[in-house]
Amino acid sequence: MAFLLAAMLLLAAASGLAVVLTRDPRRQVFALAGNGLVLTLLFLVLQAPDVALSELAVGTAATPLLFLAALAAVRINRKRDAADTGGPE
Amino acid sequence: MSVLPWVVAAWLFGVGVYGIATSRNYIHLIGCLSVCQSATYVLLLGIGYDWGAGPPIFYDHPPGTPAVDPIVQALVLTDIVVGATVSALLLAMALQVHKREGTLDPQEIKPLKGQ
Amino acid sequence: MSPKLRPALLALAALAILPGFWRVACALPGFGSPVSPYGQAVNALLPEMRRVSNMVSAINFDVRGFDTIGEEFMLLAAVAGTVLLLRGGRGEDRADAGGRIGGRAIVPRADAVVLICRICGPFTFIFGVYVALHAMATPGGGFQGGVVIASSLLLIYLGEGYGRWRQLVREPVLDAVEGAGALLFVAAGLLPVFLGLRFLTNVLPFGTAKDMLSGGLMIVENAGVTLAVAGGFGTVLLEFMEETRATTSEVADPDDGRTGDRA
Amino acid sequence: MTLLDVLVPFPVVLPLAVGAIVLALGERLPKHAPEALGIAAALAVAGLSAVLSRGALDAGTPVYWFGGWEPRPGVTLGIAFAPDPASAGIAAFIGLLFAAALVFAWGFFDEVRSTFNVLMLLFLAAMQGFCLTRDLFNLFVWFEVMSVAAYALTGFSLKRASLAGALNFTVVNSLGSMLMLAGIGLVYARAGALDFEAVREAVGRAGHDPVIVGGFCLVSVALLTKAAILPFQFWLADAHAVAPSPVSVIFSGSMVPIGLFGFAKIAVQVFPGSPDAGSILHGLLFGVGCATAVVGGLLAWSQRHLKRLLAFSTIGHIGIMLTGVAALSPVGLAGALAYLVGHGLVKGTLFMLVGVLLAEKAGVDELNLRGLGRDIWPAGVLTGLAALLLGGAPLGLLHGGADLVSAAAPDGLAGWAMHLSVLVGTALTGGAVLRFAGRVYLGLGPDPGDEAEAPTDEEQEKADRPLWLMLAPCILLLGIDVLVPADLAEHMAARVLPQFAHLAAGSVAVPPPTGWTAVEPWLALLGAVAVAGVALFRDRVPRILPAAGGMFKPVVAGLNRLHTGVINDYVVWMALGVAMFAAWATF
Repeated sequence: MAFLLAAMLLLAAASGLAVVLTRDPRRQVFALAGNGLVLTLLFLVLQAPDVALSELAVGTAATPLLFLAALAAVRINRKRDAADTGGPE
Repeated sequence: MSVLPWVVAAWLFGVGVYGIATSRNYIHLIGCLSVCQSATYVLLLGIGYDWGAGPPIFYDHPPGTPAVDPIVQALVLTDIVVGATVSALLLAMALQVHKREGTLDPQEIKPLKGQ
Repeated sequence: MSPKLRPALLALAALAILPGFWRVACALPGFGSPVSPYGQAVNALLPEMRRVSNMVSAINFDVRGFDTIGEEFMLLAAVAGTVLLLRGGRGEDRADAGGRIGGRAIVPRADAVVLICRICGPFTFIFGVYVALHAMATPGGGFQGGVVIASSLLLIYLGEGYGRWRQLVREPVLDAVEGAGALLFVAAGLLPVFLGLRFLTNVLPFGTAKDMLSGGLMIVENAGVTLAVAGGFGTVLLEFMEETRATTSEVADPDDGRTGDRA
Repeated sequence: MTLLDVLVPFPVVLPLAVGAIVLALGERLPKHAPEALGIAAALAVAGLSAVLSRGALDAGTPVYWFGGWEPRPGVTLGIAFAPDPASAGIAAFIGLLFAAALVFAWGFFDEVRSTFNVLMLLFLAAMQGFCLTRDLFNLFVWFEVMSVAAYALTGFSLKRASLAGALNFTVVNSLGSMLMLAGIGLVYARAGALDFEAVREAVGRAGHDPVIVGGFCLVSVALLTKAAILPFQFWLADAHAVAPSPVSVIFSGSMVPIGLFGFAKIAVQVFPGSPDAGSILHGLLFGVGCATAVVGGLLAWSQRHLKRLLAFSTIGHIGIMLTGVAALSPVGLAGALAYLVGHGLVKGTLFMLVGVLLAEKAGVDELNLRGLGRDIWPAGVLTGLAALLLGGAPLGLLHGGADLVSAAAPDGLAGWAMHLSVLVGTALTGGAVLRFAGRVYLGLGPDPGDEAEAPTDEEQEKADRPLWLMLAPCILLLGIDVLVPADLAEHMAARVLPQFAHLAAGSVAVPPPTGWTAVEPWLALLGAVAVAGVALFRDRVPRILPAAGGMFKPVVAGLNRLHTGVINDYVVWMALGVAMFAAWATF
């Protein structure tokens, strides 16, 4: 149990670092979802199934979805601007 | 092992702050902020953990079985809502900034002209 | 501040914080040996007092139910804020087409995707309701269930396309569901006040442990949270999806040569 | 259960319920119904809290356990509200300020209909909960609700400046909230409780304990970030300068000050037993308060954008309040609380007057508006009066508070440092507003000619609102501040504070006035008038005066340059601020 816990904690630390170091937001979304998944598992090991379920719904699904929607909207804006100014950005 | 969770929590917060301080894209920055937020989850759940105790749900185990601290879990549930709501608000702001300014770089979007 | 100075100052700050952090870390009760009399008292007293088996739900809806009211209204504030910040569009000037990216048309959905979404959508919805309903006995509850229900609305979007989705999922309805959920929670708190008791006192019969309908007033509060979260997250998802739509003016533009999204 | 007990949850529950109803009915309500409901709810909340405050004064502080979860032997289970006279009094003042701001905003937000009113109602409820609660995590919850509503309101106008300001505000304050939660976690790890009373006992038992000190530092950082104390103040000017005026009224008048109020409450109700927390408060934060007062004054003085000017002046005044709290004397604490209310009344008025300019003249830039305010002279009269009050005029509640803060100054060098920084902060902020009023409403000062364009975007707020409707709440707030006799603050200090700070009744004695207390307000006022006069009549005063002022220019310019508006920088400053706490606590 101790080994599993330590491994999950270190994995959480690493996946948090990965989110920060993934500077391209489009890739970062996946790092973020991965981080959410790691945290979900960590919370399960920490005997917190309620929190794990929340993190699964919010951290792994809802929040990354919002990020994806925001990124899509940003790309559409960019396209629109490019059309307005008559050239790519 | 006995200090590992605290170290991990501090690490997550520190790494997130480093990401925010060096970020050149607001959407990336919001992702870093949620890393900081996850530090508080780890800290709180770590505080309530008990070796050898089960989850604080007495469905399969009868009441009286050793269980971890349910208070911190309730706090973390609220905390997760906080994280999600703040992320949604920030993303909405970032979107609008991009619509108006065509950029997401915090160093180009300033409250005052000519700063 | 120059880009190089920032990490340097951060490192300096970290250096100054480190000794203090280490002292705190060493002084904290070692990991895995909690001392909280509060948590142990809840574990010892609540199953008997409230006949529920999920202690986290018992705390969220009864012992510290007042926090959860605050949490619900925090969500309400965030949703109102997102609506305020993303105002505009909301279906009025949104075209039926998706915005296109870099001249690339969005590929029409395959029939298989539609089929999968049509099957998964209702299933997800029911799963959300299930998670919400079993709050008192097993892990889960109104919050988690509400988020899952809101996500199932998104599957309708993927399956049915934008036009149908807008017909099915309407903003005023979501607002009403969200507001009504929050009101239900407040009403649950006020009921005991009319009976001369403290706000949020659990006055309904507790039922039997491990039963779906155990916990008395908590069931009502849980239902309120489910509605508020489903309505709230639904609105936020809707608002963000709106942002990814092209505007009517763009589609009307003949040069825009629309293809793609067949919705 | 007495009738008073029944009322305790309603300052929070009432606006929440009205907010949910407005949201659920949405567009189905008649046109002005959300606004009318909002004003009615705010007034009702002000009345309820005032009744609670009065009742607690007569019958002792009631403790209201939600859900009937009274403490059991050895363990506190539930959440309690404890509306002591001071907390409920502050809550009543907040209700009044909201009512005034909502009247001022009548017709402002037609564009977004009910959404604005829903947010304001939740904002109000959250502040009430924040003031009345007796539970650490419940405090955090209301703190967060307050923040979330504030973040969204800041970005309302969707212009570049307001979105950038809102982003900075949100990121900095969210980081603060996370630190607060971490701090609460540390306290919980040691005390095993969240109720103020229970934690206070545990803190007293723990003595010198790094965990408790760490928790105190983290919670303090969050509250002082909200209160915009150096070096956590960077977000404030960006956010206040761009929020819609009715929202700025609430921000400067109540949100920022109650950050400090929350800090004071935590310090005296939760951590009085920790010697290390006391040393941080009395040592580090005393100095930080003095520095904040001076820096806020200098920065306010150097602005030409009135909203930014007022924003920085708020920082200066919060610094003065912090010195009152950090003096660790009941008198100083009482002074800070009276100052908080007086400052909120005056500053709220000033932000409404800014709104009048934005609606009528489409701008708030001092140089661009020179002489243009003559036709709305009633606003000019009110601005001048508010400037004098801010500058220390010995009149009303604000002055009463300042007097008590000054009376709490410690002996020796530290005391003189405090007097001097309070004096400088007061004179500079009052002088800056006075200068603005002279230039805009009287057309004084040299003609700037075609001087560089204003450094901000074009801004205008909804114009077709009647002037009298906007000025009426200004007159009300300013009138309350002026008409409160100055000795009321003293009187209240003795009666209200014991329940707030857990002191024996009658133990708060206000020291007799010294020569200095009689002179100080006049000195500050003289300074304010002189500072404004030198700026406006540069050509007609002896050359030496503007030259002497010019010596500070590099310092002020340097301070202004630090406010880059870039969130990356602000986060670094925040980390340095935390490091400052850590270093003080460790070494």
